[in-house]
Amino acid sequence: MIEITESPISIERVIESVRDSGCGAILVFIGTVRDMSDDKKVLYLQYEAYREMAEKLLSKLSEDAKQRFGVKHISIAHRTGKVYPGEVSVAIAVSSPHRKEAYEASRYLIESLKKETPIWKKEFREEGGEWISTG
Amino acid sequence: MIEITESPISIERVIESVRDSGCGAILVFIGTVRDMSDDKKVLYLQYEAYREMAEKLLSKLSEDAKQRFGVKHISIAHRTGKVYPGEVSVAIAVSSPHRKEAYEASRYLIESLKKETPIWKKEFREEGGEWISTG
Amino acid sequence: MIEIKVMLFANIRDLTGKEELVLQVEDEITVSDALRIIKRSLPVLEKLPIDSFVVAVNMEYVSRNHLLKDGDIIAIIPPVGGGR
Amino acid sequence: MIEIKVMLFANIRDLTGKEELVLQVEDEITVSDALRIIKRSLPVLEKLPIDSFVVAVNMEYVSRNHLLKDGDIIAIIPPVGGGR
Repeated sequence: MIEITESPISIERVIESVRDSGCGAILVFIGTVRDMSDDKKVLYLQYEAYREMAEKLLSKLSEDAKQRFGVKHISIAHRTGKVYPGEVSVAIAVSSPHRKEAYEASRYLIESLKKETPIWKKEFREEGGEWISTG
Repeated sequence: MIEITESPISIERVIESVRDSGCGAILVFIGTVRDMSDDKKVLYLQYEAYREMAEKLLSKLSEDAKQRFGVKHISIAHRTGKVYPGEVSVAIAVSSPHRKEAYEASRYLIESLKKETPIWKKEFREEGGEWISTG
Repeated sequence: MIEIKVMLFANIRDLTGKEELVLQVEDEITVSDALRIIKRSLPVLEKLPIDSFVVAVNMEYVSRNHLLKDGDIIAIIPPVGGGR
Repeated sequence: MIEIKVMLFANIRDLTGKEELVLQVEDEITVSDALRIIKRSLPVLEKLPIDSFVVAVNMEYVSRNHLLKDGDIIAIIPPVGGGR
Protein backbone atom coordinates (compact mmCIF):
# COMPACT_ATOMS: atom_id res chain seq x y z
CA MET A 1 0.00 0.00 0.00
CA ILE A 2 1.41 3.34 -1.11
CA GLU A 3 -0.71 6.32 -0.19
CA ILE A 4 -0.32 10.08 -0.31
CA THR A 5 -3.36 11.36 1.49
CA GLU A 6 -5.09 14.46 2.84
CA SER A 7 -6.72 12.34 5.56
CA PRO A 8 -5.23 11.29 8.91
CA ILE A 9 -3.03 8.22 8.63
CA SER A 10 -4.28 5.08 10.34
CA ILE A 11 -1.22 3.34 11.79
CA GLU A 12 -3.31 0.22 12.38
CA ARG A 13 -4.24 0.01 8.72
CA VAL A 14 -0.63 0.51 7.62
CA ILE A 15 0.48 -2.28 9.96
CA GLU A 16 -2.36 -4.63 8.98
CA SER A 17 -1.43 -4.23 5.33
CA VAL A 18 2.01 -5.82 5.85
CA ARG A 19 1.00 -8.63 8.24
CA ASP A 20 1.93 -12.08 7.01
CA SER A 21 2.15 -15.21 9.11
CA GLY A 22 5.35 -16.09 7.25
CA CYS A 23 6.98 -12.92 8.61
CA GLY A 24 8.27 -12.83 12.18
CA ALA A 25 9.17 -9.14 12.18
CA ILE A 26 7.28 -5.96 11.42
CA LEU A 27 9.05 -2.63 11.74
CA VAL A 28 7.03 0.55 11.72
CA PHE A 29 8.49 4.02 11.39
CA ILE A 30 6.13 6.82 12.36
CA GLY A 31 7.09 10.42 11.70
CA THR A 32 5.14 12.95 13.73
CA VAL A 33 5.11 16.73 13.69
CA ARG A 34 7.17 18.25 16.50
CA ASP A 35 5.80 21.15 18.50
CA MET A 36 9.09 23.04 18.48
CA SER A 37 11.59 23.84 15.74
CA ASP A 38 14.78 25.77 16.50
CA ASP A 39 13.25 26.71 19.86
CA LYS A 40 10.25 28.25 18.15
CA LYS A 41 6.73 27.02 18.66
CA VAL A 42 5.33 25.28 15.57
CA LEU A 43 1.66 25.94 14.81
CA TYR A 44 1.39 23.37 12.02
CA LEU A 45 3.12 22.06 8.93
CA GLN A 46 1.71 22.28 5.45
CA TYR A 47 2.75 19.36 3.27
CA GLU A 48 2.49 19.63 -0.48
CA ALA A 49 3.17 16.74 -2.85
CA TYR A 50 3.54 16.09 -6.53
CA ARG A 51 1.19 13.24 -5.77
CA GLU A 52 1.36 11.04 -8.86
CA MET A 53 5.13 11.25 -9.04
CA ALA A 54 5.56 10.71 -5.30
CA GLU A 55 3.39 7.59 -5.42
CA LYS A 56 5.26 6.32 -8.44
CA LEU A 57 8.67 6.90 -6.83
CA LEU A 58 7.60 5.33 -3.54
CA SER A 59 6.28 2.25 -5.37
CA LYS A 60 9.57 1.95 -7.18
CA LEU A 61 11.49 2.50 -3.95
CA SER A 62 9.46 -0.27 -2.27
CA GLU A 63 10.16 -2.76 -5.03
CA ASP A 64 13.79 -1.78 -4.87
CA ALA A 65 13.94 -2.30 -1.08
CA LYS A 66 12.18 -5.67 -1.30
CA GLN A 67 14.77 -6.88 -3.80
CA ARG A 68 17.72 -5.36 -2.05
CA PHE A 69 16.92 -6.46 1.52
CA GLY A 70 14.68 -9.46 0.90
CA VAL A 71 11.80 -8.07 2.95
CA LYS A 72 8.29 -9.26 2.13
CA HIS A 73 5.78 -6.39 2.30
CA ILE A 74 6.13 -2.62 2.46
CA SER A 75 3.48 0.02 3.06
CA ILE A 76 4.02 3.75 3.02
CA ALA A 77 1.52 6.48 3.87
CA HIS A 78 2.29 10.21 3.75
CA ARG A 79 0.02 13.07 4.73
CA THR A 80 -0.47 16.21 2.71
CA GLY A 81 -2.11 19.44 3.77
CA LYS A 82 -2.09 20.84 7.30
CA VAL A 83 -0.60 18.55 9.92
CA TYR A 84 -0.53 19.67 13.54
CA PRO A 85 2.08 18.92 16.23
CA GLY A 86 1.73 15.37 17.51
CA GLU A 87 -0.01 14.19 14.33
CA VAL A 88 1.46 11.55 12.05
CA SER A 89 2.98 12.90 8.83
CA VAL A 90 4.44 9.63 7.53
CA ALA A 91 4.25 5.93 8.36
CA ILE A 92 6.35 3.15 6.86
CA ALA A 93 5.75 -0.50 7.71
CA VAL A 94 8.02 -3.34 6.62
CA SER A 95 7.47 -7.02 7.26
CA SER A 96 10.14 -9.64 6.91
CA PRO A 97 10.82 -13.23 7.95
CA HIS A 98 13.67 -11.95 10.16
CA ARG A 99 14.24 -8.64 11.89
CA LYS A 100 17.68 -7.57 10.66
CA GLU A 101 16.43 -7.04 7.11
CA ALA A 102 13.38 -5.16 8.36
CA TYR A 103 15.58 -2.62 10.19
CA GLU A 104 17.83 -2.12 7.19
CA ALA A 105 14.95 -1.74 4.75
CA SER A 106 13.01 0.61 7.02
CA ARG A 107 15.96 2.94 7.47
CA TYR A 108 16.72 2.88 3.74
CA LEU A 109 13.09 3.71 2.95
CA ILE A 110 12.77 6.71 5.26
CA GLU A 111 16.14 8.14 4.22
CA SER A 112 15.34 7.71 0.53
CA LEU A 113 11.83 9.06 0.97
CA LYS A 114 13.15 12.22 2.61
CA LYS A 115 15.81 12.70 -0.05
CA GLU A 116 14.04 11.83 -3.29
CA THR A 117 10.30 12.13 -2.97
CA PRO A 118 8.64 15.31 -4.30
CA ILE A 119 6.90 16.19 -1.04
CA TRP A 120 7.55 19.59 0.49
CA LYS A 121 6.80 20.97 3.88
CA LYS A 122 6.19 24.50 4.99
CA GLU A 123 6.52 25.17 8.66
CA PHE A 124 4.14 27.71 10.19
CA ARG A 125 5.36 29.33 13.37
CA GLU A 126 3.84 32.29 15.12
CA GLU A 127 5.87 34.66 12.95
CA GLY A 128 4.91 33.07 9.60
CA GLY A 129 5.62 30.26 7.21
CA GLU A 130 8.83 28.90 5.71
CA TRP A 131 9.57 26.07 3.27
CA ILE A 132 11.92 23.57 4.90
CA SER A 133 14.54 21.44 3.24
CA THR A 134 17.90 19.98 4.03
CA GLY A 135 18.76 19.92 0.31
CA MET B 1 5.39 0.96 30.05
CA ILE B 2 6.96 -2.45 30.60
CA GLU B 3 4.52 -5.32 30.48
CA ILE B 4 4.79 -9.09 30.49
CA THR B 5 1.25 -10.26 29.87
CA GLU B 6 -0.95 -13.28 29.22
CA SER B 7 -3.35 -11.07 27.22
CA PRO B 8 -3.07 -10.07 23.57
CA ILE B 9 -0.79 -7.07 23.04
CA SER B 10 -2.42 -3.87 21.82
CA ILE B 11 0.02 -2.25 19.40
CA GLU B 12 -2.02 0.95 19.54
CA ARG B 13 -1.62 1.17 23.29
CA VAL B 14 2.13 0.52 23.08
CA ILE B 15 2.48 3.30 20.49
CA GLU B 16 0.24 5.74 22.38
CA SER B 17 2.37 5.28 25.48
CA VAL B 18 5.48 6.73 23.79
CA ARG B 19 3.82 9.60 21.89
CA ASP B 20 5.26 12.99 22.70
CA SER B 21 4.86 16.13 20.62
CA GLY B 22 8.54 16.86 21.26
CA CYS B 23 9.48 13.65 19.44
CA GLY B 24 9.44 13.53 15.64
CA ALA B 25 10.13 9.81 15.35
CA ILE B 26 8.50 6.69 16.73
CA LEU B 27 9.91 3.31 15.84
CA VAL B 28 7.89 0.21 16.60
CA PHE B 29 9.24 -3.31 16.43
CA ILE B 30 6.57 -6.01 16.34
CA GLY B 31 7.55 -9.66 16.66
CA THR B 32 4.92 -12.09 15.45
CA VAL B 33 4.75 -15.87 15.53
CA ARG B 34 5.64 -17.46 12.20
CA ASP B 35 3.57 -20.28 10.82
CA MET B 36 6.58 -22.30 9.71
CA SER B 37 9.84 -23.22 11.43
CA ASP B 38 12.50 -25.27 9.63
CA ASP B 39 9.89 -26.13 7.01
CA LYS B 40 7.59 -27.57 9.68
CA LYS B 41 4.16 -26.19 10.41
CA VAL B 42 3.98 -24.41 13.77
CA LEU B 43 0.78 -24.93 15.76
CA TYR B 44 1.58 -22.36 18.45
CA LEU B 45 4.34 -21.15 20.74
CA GLN B 46 4.19 -21.36 24.49
CA TYR B 47 6.05 -18.48 26.17
CA GLU B 48 7.10 -18.76 29.79
CA ALA B 49 8.68 -15.90 31.73
CA TYR B 50 10.33 -15.30 35.06
CA ARG B 51 7.96 -12.36 35.14
CA GLU B 52 9.28 -10.18 37.96
CA MET B 53 12.86 -10.53 36.84
CA ALA B 54 11.99 -10.01 33.17
CA GLU B 55 10.12 -6.80 34.02
CA LYS B 56 12.98 -5.62 36.18
CA LEU B 57 15.59 -6.33 33.48
CA LEU B 58 13.51 -4.70 30.76
CA SER B 59 13.04 -1.58 32.90
CA LYS B 60 16.76 -1.43 33.45
CA LEU B 61 17.41 -2.03 29.77
CA SER B 62 15.04 0.83 28.87
CA GLU B 63 16.76 3.26 31.20
CA ASP B 64 20.05 2.15 29.81
CA ALA B 65 18.91 2.67 26.19
CA LYS B 66 17.49 6.12 26.99
CA GLN B 67 20.83 7.20 28.42
CA ARG B 68 22.92 5.57 25.76
CA PHE B 69 21.00 6.75 22.69
CA GLY B 70 19.22 9.82 24.02
CA VAL B 71 15.75 8.56 23.11
CA LYS B 72 12.80 9.87 25.08
CA HIS B 73 10.26 7.12 25.81
CA ILE B 74 10.39 3.34 25.56
CA SER B 75 7.58 0.82 25.95
CA ILE B 76 7.96 -2.93 25.82
CA ALA B 77 5.20 -5.54 25.91
CA HIS B 78 5.81 -9.30 25.79
CA ARG B 79 3.23 -12.06 25.67
CA THR B 80 3.35 -15.20 27.77
CA GLY B 81 1.31 -18.37 27.36
CA LYS B 82 0.07 -19.74 24.06
CA VAL B 83 0.64 -17.48 21.08
CA TYR B 84 -0.60 -18.59 17.66
CA PRO B 85 0.94 -17.92 14.22
CA GLY B 86 0.32 -14.35 13.11
CA GLU B 87 -0.18 -13.12 16.69
CA VAL B 88 2.12 -10.57 18.30
CA SER B 89 4.60 -11.99 20.80
CA VAL B 90 6.55 -8.80 21.49
CA ALA B 91 6.23 -5.09 20.75
CA ILE B 92 8.83 -2.40 21.41
CA ALA B 93 8.12 1.28 20.79
CA VAL B 94 10.75 4.01 21.01
CA SER B 95 10.16 7.73 20.58
CA SER B 96 12.90 10.23 19.97
CA PRO B 97 13.31 13.79 18.72
CA HIS B 98 15.18 12.42 15.68
CA ARG B 99 14.97 9.10 13.88
CA LYS B 100 18.58 7.88 13.85
CA GLU B 101 18.61 7.38 17.62
CA ALA B 102 15.24 5.63 17.50
CA TYR B 103 16.57 3.03 15.05
CA GLU B 104 19.70 2.41 17.09
CA ALA B 105 17.84 2.12 20.38
CA SER B 106 15.13 -0.13 18.94
CA ARG B 107 17.65 -2.57 17.51
CA TYR B 108 19.64 -2.56 20.74
CA LEU B 109 16.49 -3.26 22.75
CA ILE B 110 15.26 -6.22 20.72
CA GLU B 111 18.72 -7.80 20.54
CA SER B 112 19.26 -7.35 24.28
CA LEU B 113 15.77 -8.56 25.09
CA LYS B 114 16.32 -11.76 23.11
CA LYS B 115 19.70 -12.36 24.70
CA GLU B 116 19.20 -11.44 28.33
CA THR B 117 15.57 -11.60 29.34
CA PRO B 118 14.35 -14.71 31.18
CA ILE B 119 11.55 -15.51 28.75
CA TRP B 120 11.50 -18.92 27.10
CA LYS B 121 9.58 -20.24 24.18
CA LYS B 122 8.47 -23.74 23.38
CA GLU B 123 7.50 -24.40 19.83
CA PHE B 124 4.63 -26.82 19.26
CA ARG B 125 4.62 -28.46 15.87
CA GLU B 126 2.45 -31.35 14.75
CA GLU B 127 5.00 -33.81 16.10
CA GLY B 128 5.33 -32.24 19.57
CA GLY B 129 6.95 -29.46 21.57
CA GLU B 130 10.53 -28.23 21.82
CA TRP B 131 12.17 -25.44 23.82
CA ILE B 132 13.91 -23.01 21.48
CA SER B 133 17.03 -21.02 22.12
CA THR B 134 19.96 -19.68 20.20
CA GLY B 135 22.02 -19.70 23.38
CA MET C 1 3.69 23.82 -32.66
CA ILE C 2 4.15 21.76 -29.52
CA GLU C 3 2.62 22.18 -26.08
CA ILE C 4 4.38 21.46 -22.82
CA LYS C 5 2.68 21.56 -19.42
CA VAL C 6 4.75 22.98 -16.56
CA MET C 7 3.97 22.05 -12.94
CA LEU C 8 5.06 24.32 -10.10
CA PHE C 9 5.30 23.45 -6.40
CA ALA C 10 6.11 24.71 -2.92
CA ASN C 11 8.04 28.00 -2.88
CA ILE C 12 7.71 28.38 -6.67
CA ARG C 13 3.94 28.06 -6.38
CA ASP C 14 3.83 30.51 -3.45
CA LEU C 15 5.98 33.07 -5.25
CA THR C 16 4.25 32.95 -8.62
CA GLY C 17 0.74 32.20 -7.40
CA LYS C 18 0.57 29.57 -10.15
CA GLU C 19 0.32 25.77 -10.06
CA GLU C 20 0.65 25.24 -13.79
CA LEU C 21 1.79 26.91 -16.97
CA VAL C 22 1.50 25.87 -20.59
CA LEU C 23 4.41 26.54 -22.93
CA GLN C 24 3.74 26.68 -26.63
CA VAL C 25 6.87 26.52 -28.73
CA GLU C 26 7.66 26.02 -32.41
CA ASP C 27 9.73 22.92 -32.03
CA GLU C 28 11.21 20.47 -29.54
CA ILE C 29 13.29 22.24 -26.91
CA THR C 30 15.58 21.13 -24.09
CA VAL C 31 14.81 21.42 -20.39
CA SER C 32 17.32 24.31 -20.22
CA ASP C 33 15.44 26.12 -22.96
CA ALA C 34 12.16 25.57 -21.14
CA LEU C 35 13.55 26.93 -17.88
CA ARG C 36 14.80 30.00 -19.71
CA ILE C 37 11.35 30.61 -21.18
CA ILE C 38 9.67 30.08 -17.81
CA LYS C 39 11.98 32.52 -16.06
CA ARG C 40 11.36 35.09 -18.77
CA SER C 41 7.59 34.79 -18.40
CA LEU C 42 7.75 34.85 -14.57
CA PRO C 43 10.49 37.36 -13.68
CA VAL C 44 9.72 36.97 -9.95
CA LEU C 45 11.41 33.56 -10.18
CA GLU C 46 14.80 35.25 -10.18
CA LYS C 47 14.36 35.30 -6.38
CA LEU C 48 14.83 31.52 -6.36
CA PRO C 49 17.87 29.47 -7.42
CA ILE C 50 15.81 27.69 -10.07
CA ASP C 51 18.95 26.66 -11.94
CA SER C 52 19.92 24.42 -9.04
CA PHE C 53 16.50 22.72 -8.82
CA VAL C 54 16.02 19.28 -10.31
CA VAL C 55 13.48 18.75 -13.02
CA ALA C 56 11.20 15.83 -13.79
CA VAL C 57 9.63 15.11 -17.13
CA ASN C 58 6.64 12.80 -17.14
CA MET C 59 7.51 11.93 -13.53
CA GLU C 60 11.12 10.92 -14.21
CA TYR C 61 14.07 13.00 -13.10
CA VAL C 62 15.96 14.24 -16.18
CA SER C 63 19.05 16.24 -17.02
CA ARG C 64 19.08 19.76 -18.40
CA ASN C 65 19.65 18.66 -21.99
CA HIS C 66 16.67 16.30 -22.06
CA LEU C 67 14.53 17.02 -25.11
CA LEU C 68 10.88 17.94 -24.52
CA LYS C 69 8.20 16.68 -26.86
CA ASP C 70 4.60 17.64 -27.48
CA GLY C 71 2.39 16.72 -24.52
CA ASP C 72 5.27 16.36 -22.04
CA ILE C 73 4.72 17.39 -18.46
CA ILE C 74 7.69 19.12 -16.88
CA ALA C 75 7.87 19.66 -13.12
CA ILE C 76 10.35 21.91 -11.38
CA ILE C 77 11.23 20.25 -8.08
CA PRO C 78 12.43 22.55 -5.28
CA PRO C 79 14.71 20.89 -2.70
CA VAL C 80 12.97 18.31 -0.53
CA GLY C 81 14.09 16.52 2.59
CA GLY C 82 13.28 18.37 5.77
CA GLY C 83 13.63 16.56 9.06
CA ARG C 84 16.09 14.24 10.64
CA MET D 1 19.21 -23.27 59.60
CA ILE D 2 18.62 -21.18 56.48
CA GLU D 3 15.98 -21.51 53.78
CA ILE D 4 16.51 -20.83 50.08
CA LYS D 5 13.75 -20.83 47.50
CA VAL D 6 14.64 -22.30 44.10
CA MET D 7 12.69 -21.32 40.97
CA LEU D 8 12.63 -23.61 37.95
CA PHE D 9 11.61 -22.73 34.40
CA ALA D 10 11.13 -24.00 30.87
CA ASN D 11 12.79 -27.36 30.17
CA ILE D 12 13.76 -27.75 33.85
CA ARG D 13 10.14 -27.28 34.86
CA ASP D 14 8.95 -29.72 32.17
CA LEU D 15 11.47 -32.36 33.15
CA THR D 16 11.02 -32.19 36.91
CA GLY D 17 7.33 -31.30 36.98
CA LYS D 18 8.24 -28.69 39.59
CA GLU D 19 8.11 -24.89 39.56
CA GLU D 20 9.74 -24.39 42.94
CA LEU D 21 11.85 -26.12 45.56
CA VAL D 22 12.87 -25.09 49.02
CA LEU D 23 16.40 -25.89 50.21
CA GLN D 24 17.03 -26.04 53.93
CA VAL D 25 20.72 -26.02 54.82
CA GLU D 26 22.73 -25.58 57.99
CA ASP D 27 24.70 -22.57 56.90
CA GLU D 28 25.29 -20.15 54.03
CA ILE D 29 26.25 -21.98 50.83
CA THR D 30 27.46 -20.94 47.41
CA VAL D 31 25.46 -21.15 44.20
CA SER D 32 27.63 -24.13 43.20
CA ASP D 33 26.74 -25.91 46.42
CA ALA D 34 23.07 -25.21 45.86
CA LEU D 35 23.18 -26.59 42.31
CA ARG D 36 24.86 -29.75 43.62
CA ILE D 37 22.10 -30.22 46.20
CA ILE D 38 19.40 -29.57 43.61
CA LYS D 39 20.88 -32.11 41.19
CA ARG D 40 21.11 -34.69 43.98
CA SER D 41 17.47 -34.24 44.92
CA LEU D 42 16.28 -34.26 41.29
CA PRO D 43 18.44 -36.85 39.50
CA VAL D 44 16.44 -36.43 36.28
CA LEU D 45 18.25 -33.09 35.88
CA GLU D 46 21.36 -34.91 34.69
CA LYS D 47 19.62 -34.90 31.29
CA LEU D 48 20.20 -31.15 31.09
CA PRO D 49 23.51 -29.22 31.02
CA ILE D 50 22.56 -27.38 34.21
CA ASP D 51 26.21 -26.50 34.85
CA SER D 52 26.19 -24.28 31.79
CA PHE D 53 22.98 -22.46 32.75
CA VAL D 54 23.18 -19.02 34.30
CA VAL D 55 21.76 -18.39 37.73
CA ALA D 56 19.99 -15.39 39.22
CA VAL D 57 19.72 -14.63 42.91
CA ASN D 58 17.01 -12.21 43.92
CA MET D 59 16.61 -11.35 40.23
CA GLU D 60 20.27 -10.48 39.61
CA TYR D 61 22.58 -12.67 37.56
CA VAL D 62 25.37 -13.99 39.80
CA SER D 63 28.48 -16.13 39.54
CA ARG D 64 28.83 -19.69 40.85
CA ASN D 65 30.66 -18.60 44.01
CA HIS D 66 27.98 -16.12 45.08
CA LEU D 67 26.99 -16.80 48.69
CA LEU D 68 23.34 -17.58 49.40
CA LYS D 69 21.68 -16.22 52.54
CA ASP D 70 18.48 -17.06 54.35
CA GLY D 71 15.44 -16.04 52.34
CA ASP D 72 17.27 -15.76 49.03
CA ILE D 73 15.49 -16.75 45.86
CA ILE D 74 17.64 -18.55 43.35
CA ALA D 75 16.50 -19.06 39.78
CA ILE D 76 18.14 -21.40 37.29
CA ILE D 77 17.88 -19.76 33.90
CA PRO D 78 17.95 -22.08 30.87
CA PRO D 79 19.26 -20.53 27.66
CA VAL D 80 16.98 -17.87 26.19
CA GLY D 81 17.04 -16.12 22.85
CA GLY D 82 15.09 -17.91 20.16
CA GLY D 83 14.35 -16.06 16.95
CA ARG D 84 16.18 -13.82 14.56
